[in-house]
Amino acid sequence: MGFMPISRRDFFRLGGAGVSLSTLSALGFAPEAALAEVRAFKLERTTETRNTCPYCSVACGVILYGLGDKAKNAPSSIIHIEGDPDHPVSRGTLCPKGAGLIDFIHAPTRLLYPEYRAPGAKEWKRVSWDWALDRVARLLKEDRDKNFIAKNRDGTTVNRWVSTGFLAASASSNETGWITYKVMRSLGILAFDNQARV
Amino acid sequence: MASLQSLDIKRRSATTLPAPDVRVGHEEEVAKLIDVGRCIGCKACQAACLEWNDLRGEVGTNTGSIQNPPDLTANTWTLMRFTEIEEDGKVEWLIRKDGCMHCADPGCLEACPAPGAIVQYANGVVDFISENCIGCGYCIKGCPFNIPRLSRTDGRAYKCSLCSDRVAVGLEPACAKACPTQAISFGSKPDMLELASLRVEGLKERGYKKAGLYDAPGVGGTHVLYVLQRADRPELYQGLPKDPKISPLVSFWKGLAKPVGLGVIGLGVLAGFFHYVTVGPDTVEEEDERAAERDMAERRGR
Amino acid sequence: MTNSWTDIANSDLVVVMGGQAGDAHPVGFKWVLEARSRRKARLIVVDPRFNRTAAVADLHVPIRPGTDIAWLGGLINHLVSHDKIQHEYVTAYTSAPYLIKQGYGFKDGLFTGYIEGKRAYDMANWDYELDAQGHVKADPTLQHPRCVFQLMKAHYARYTPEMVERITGSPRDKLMTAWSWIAETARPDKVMTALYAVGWTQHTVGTQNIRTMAMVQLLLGNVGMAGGGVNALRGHSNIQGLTDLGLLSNLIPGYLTLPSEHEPDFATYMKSRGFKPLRPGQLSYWQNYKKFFVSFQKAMWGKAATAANDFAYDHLPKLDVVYDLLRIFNMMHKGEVNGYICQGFNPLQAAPNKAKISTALAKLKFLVVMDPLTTETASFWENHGEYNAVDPAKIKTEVFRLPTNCFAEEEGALVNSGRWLQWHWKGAEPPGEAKTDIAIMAALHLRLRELYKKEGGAFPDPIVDLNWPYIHPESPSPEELAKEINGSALEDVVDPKNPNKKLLTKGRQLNLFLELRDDGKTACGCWIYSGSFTEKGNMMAQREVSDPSGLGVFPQWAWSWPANRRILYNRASCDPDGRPWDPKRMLIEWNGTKWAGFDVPDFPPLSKPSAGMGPFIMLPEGTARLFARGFLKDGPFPEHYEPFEAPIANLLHPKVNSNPAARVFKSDLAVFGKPSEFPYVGTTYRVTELFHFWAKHALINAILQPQQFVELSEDLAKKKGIMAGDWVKVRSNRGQLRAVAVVTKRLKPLKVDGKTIEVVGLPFHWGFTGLTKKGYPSNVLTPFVGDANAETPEFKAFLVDIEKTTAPAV
Amino acid sequence: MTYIERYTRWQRFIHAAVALLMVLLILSGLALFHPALFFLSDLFGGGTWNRILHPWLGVVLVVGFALVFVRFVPDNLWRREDSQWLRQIPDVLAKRDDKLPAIGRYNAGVKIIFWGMTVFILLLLVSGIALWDTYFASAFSIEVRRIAAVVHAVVAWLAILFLIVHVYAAIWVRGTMQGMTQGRVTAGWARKHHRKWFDELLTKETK
Repeated sequence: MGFMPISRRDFFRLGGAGVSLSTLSALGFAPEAALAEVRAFKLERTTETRNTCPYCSVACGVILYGLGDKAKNAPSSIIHIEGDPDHPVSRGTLCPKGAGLIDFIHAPTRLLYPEYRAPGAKEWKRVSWDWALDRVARLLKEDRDKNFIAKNRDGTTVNRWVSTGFLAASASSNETGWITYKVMRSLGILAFDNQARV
Repeated sequence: MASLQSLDIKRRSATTLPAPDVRVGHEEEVAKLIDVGRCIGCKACQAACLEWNDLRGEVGTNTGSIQNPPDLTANTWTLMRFTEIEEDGKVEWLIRKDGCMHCADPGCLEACPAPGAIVQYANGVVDFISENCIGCGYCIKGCPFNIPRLSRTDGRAYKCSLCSDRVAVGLEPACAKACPTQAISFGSKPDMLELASLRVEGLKERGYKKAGLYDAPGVGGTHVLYVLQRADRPELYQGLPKDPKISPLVSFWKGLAKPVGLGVIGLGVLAGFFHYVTVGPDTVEEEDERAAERDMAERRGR
Repeated sequence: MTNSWTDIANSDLVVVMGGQAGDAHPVGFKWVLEARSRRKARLIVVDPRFNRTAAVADLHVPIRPGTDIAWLGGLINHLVSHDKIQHEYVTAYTSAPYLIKQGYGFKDGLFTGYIEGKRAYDMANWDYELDAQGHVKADPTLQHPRCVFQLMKAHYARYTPEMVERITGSPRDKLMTAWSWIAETARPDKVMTALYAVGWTQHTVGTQNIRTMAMVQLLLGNVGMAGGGVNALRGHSNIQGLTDLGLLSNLIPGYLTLPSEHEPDFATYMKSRGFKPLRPGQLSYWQNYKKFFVSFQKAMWGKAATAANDFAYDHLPKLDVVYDLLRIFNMMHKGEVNGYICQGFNPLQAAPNKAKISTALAKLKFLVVMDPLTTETASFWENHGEYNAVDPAKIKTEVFRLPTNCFAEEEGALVNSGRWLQWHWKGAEPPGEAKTDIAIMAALHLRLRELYKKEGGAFPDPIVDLNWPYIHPESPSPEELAKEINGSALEDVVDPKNPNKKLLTKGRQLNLFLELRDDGKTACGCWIYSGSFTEKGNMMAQREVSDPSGLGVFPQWAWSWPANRRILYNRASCDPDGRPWDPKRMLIEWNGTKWAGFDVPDFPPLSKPSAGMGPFIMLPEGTARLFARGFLKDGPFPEHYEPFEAPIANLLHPKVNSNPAARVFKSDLAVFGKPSEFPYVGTTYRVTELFHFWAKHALINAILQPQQFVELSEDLAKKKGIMAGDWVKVRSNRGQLRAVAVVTKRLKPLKVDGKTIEVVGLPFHWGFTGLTKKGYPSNVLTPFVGDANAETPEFKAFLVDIEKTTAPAV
Repeated sequence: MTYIERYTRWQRFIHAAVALLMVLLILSGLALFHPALFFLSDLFGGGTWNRILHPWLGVVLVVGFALVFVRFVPDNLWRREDSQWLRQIPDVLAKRDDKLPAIGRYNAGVKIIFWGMTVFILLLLVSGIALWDTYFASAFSIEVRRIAAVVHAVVAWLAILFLIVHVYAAIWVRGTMQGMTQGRVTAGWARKHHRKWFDELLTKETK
């Protein structure tokens, strides 16, 4: 069984590191000595993590190269992403979207904290998670309590709630999908759909 | 001069002495094969190049084509060039990955006046060493393929390095790794030539009678090879030169002109020197001064 | 996909139609070129545009958007009339020999049973004739006039090459070349694969488009074969998984269905889900439905689901109608919806008729958007000039924008198009305060549970009872959830025949769905995923790259549902006696004692060929359906209907122009455009450089395709005085957009029924957020009408006009 | 001894400035021309500064030379005796001054240098702009830029040769340097080398 939680190619991380590091340092990277030198190989001591491209369903294997060795005092940041050569479908190749994934992770338009826009407001306002989740839970409950249909006109128990809807993602994991299913169905939500519809 | 393993330097720009060459010829020459017949123009190579080399240009505009950016730039080292042709009612979409060809006989290196700003490694990679680049742009004039570009910000010239940093540690260039359709392959030059001949054969079987390899003998062959559907007319692919060679102008400028020019200047100086020591200075004698005084007195006296 | 990405390399002929495999899935497309390298496979691209895929094709056949059924119906006619079908396969493995009820018929564009006014059919007569035992009557000679084969033959006899050319605009020579290449694969040792995507689904006849190709593949004997099948190239990384997990209005994980309000109790619900075999000796695997359902209920509500309360049957909501995306936005537009949560989905961009979506969102009381990125939907109330001309002051919706992690910052499984569940690991922490979707869902549930416990309210039971066995209730781990999906034994189960043999041990993970029980002793979130996380560990994390078959099976890489099976219907790759049709493509075979080979048999492993069980074990008849009995709402045979906005009338039956069973809301009927005003056919598509509306946030991709453009032919450009690089305005009856013109030889006017039809290409990625230049979603133009069966909007064929305009004010 | 003013202070300044610029240009140009001379770029702060300064020095030179040109062009117009002088160049080199015709303020050698440099500097300016990629890379085709490179090199080479002659002549003909450094020449020098000019001066003085 080939379980491989993080990385197969320890070659770069451990075994090969001693040799290649000494080779590199022997050359000297002091700028004044750099008469003719290739750029330093930037993945020398990064940490490799196996992942899957989140875009289309070819689901190419990617390797995330993280800055640092995951030591406690060095929170990792992904500095490079490249195809996983072991992956039977992608075999290390990527399309332009996959090859540009690093810029998705570090997009300047990533959201960093919960925000709220009040009715009629022109601006977002930063809020705390607790405030946002409490407020959303309250709004959900208010609407559910008000519009929950326990029985239809024929008196059949239907236990449905159709005045609030949920649109699920297309790139979240199965585990996210499952917990989302549990939570939303338990509320009796029927207006429940995902990107597969379009 | 030593560099990383397998990257001994074979040639160095603006250097009068030969590089240490005992290993040259015994290290494997590498090549990148671009099979235009398998290319779908997805730009994965372009993206991978930006990613690996940490390059990001500007977000431009659409100029009426899906070719973006429209041309190579100092931070666009490779570019998919899209050409649509129509012959006998049949449309063909020719998509060529443009970038440095890594010539065996590199015009950029020949033209470069800055010692060590351009080097050719024993494996065939032609690399720009930015620290040594003085930004004169001579490489641009030297290049038969019009590849290098000057940076607007730091003034230096840039181009594809064939990911020399990856190749140095035994990896393939980023573009070759990413290419999803195996339109780009990377390996030893003999292997790539062999693969190319298979690909050419395949294209011919599929009706591309004029398919062929593009290896530019005029520059001693290249370390980036093309398989073209229309090898008879490479210029169809947005001006890929049919028979590229280093311009005779550049050869003269950087060839004959240099020693002869300097020699003649030296001769001129020598000529003066020997004229001086043989003929002696042309001095104004006392006699001349007197004659002048005499003339002046005569005129004034009149 | 019935098959897998790597399996494409086993094809002799690849037909890309209803999608642009090379453009949208370049990495998967590699296997097409691999097939060319390995076995000189040919590639046919049938597409309105000469796209990137066509750039490397052997044949590009242009087609008018929305006429695929005509094209494929003509192909069926060609195959049948030229006797290019795989007879043994068709007779043994399809419904071709079965007799259909007298009451079935088709006339002037309508099948029997049409109920005018309801836009629906009574499907009672679209069914088999049964004998006294309740088995299907059949004529193995295929000669009976009411057998499926003869009915099908008659149905498609109208689709002559002349007619197909007139409808589709595909030039006759190219059409005939394509058909003859396809026909060659009727031989048992020649296999064709069909690759499609939303180019087929996004039509009002979407489901039937796919069905038509499925029929073609069945007639050619290409289903179940290595290198064959009908392969949906799913657009998003886990659309397959989320669909498998039933995140759709009417589904329960594993393609079980939610009860309708006509099924008030469990017994009634199960009555229509008995799946009694329709032929002797058939497996009809859905007979196990109750086991799957009960185990699901146990996963949902644990101890609260008991035999006594019908396993909490009433905890599930009951449907009156299906609340799909279009319906919910239509309701929202009418002010009937108060709250909406978007989890990683951007409907303002992705749903048809942006104007309607925008108005609808403004009528919400609250909107919650969970996303790693800024989205147009979350910012629907912001004014972005002509790109989003709204007045924030007038929009009273409360909006929450909750930051989530991205792929690199989580672990979990995604399901690829080939049904592989692949585990991925976390590389870094999410930025700022971003949380995982799991943590957000847990937080909402825990808060609601607390509120309902404290305050009571409408039917709190399903919320309060929800099974929540996680070590850290506020952040269940992906592994815990994955184990729950796989299922476990809730009690010890002993073999009734041998009391010493324990079949199941309490608390242990299940090995496979075969162990599921209908008595509440097992729990399983999604039966088809059972086997993905067993006592042996996380099978989705397998990374063994060996491929003993040489056919790209990779049996120990990740895990494929169901049962780690890589190629569906693989029993059909063998003849009725159990020998492979093509020994070089052997996936499994009957070795004298059992079914064995390189793939997990899609068949009971010990069922002898002589027992006569059909290869399509999920169906009660055991064979594939050329005739969709009572299943699809718009007819048992696919029929060509024009898109709701079409440049010409339906040539086959002008009175029934468009799909008579497609769902249209009244208000949307009013905004269909007429060809007199909108003479050109618009079609939307992806470009390779960008992914939907996210990749425009990635700088590299923004550089590669920085600005919105539309594609048009040189002829149309000349006619309209448009040059490449000019700004153009494209209008439909619902809106307009402004973009840069790309004038191309790759779009050519089509000759359709003597008229010249131009197609305007509308790539759809740009919006008012992200790093690319601002642009419009192409959905400002698209019509709000859905497929009859899947309710998927018709994005691929509608009417537009185009004219030159000026650059937008900067 | 009687001295005659040959150059004013301003004239000496502008000539010296142009000369200095020319030296700097030659040094920085040669640094880029032949690798053996690249070390010269260190005089300018390294290769990159060399590359940056050279064209700007050239621009300043063009301005300076324009002033020189305007001032000296009347004295550099070709006269009949110049052709005769040129024919007798062996006599010049052999110091047989007595055989030479009387000439004006400048002899044919100087005039050739003057007009040569004028043409060369114009050519260097035009070709230099075409080579100046920092600002004009997109204005010229690669082929034009290649021609410009050759033109620039060849013309600069010719200019250097002319200047060698010019400087040598100044060194060889004693008393000439003094004219450019102190502004004055002796009457004997004037009479010997520029008899016509000498006569003209006397005529002017005695009028």
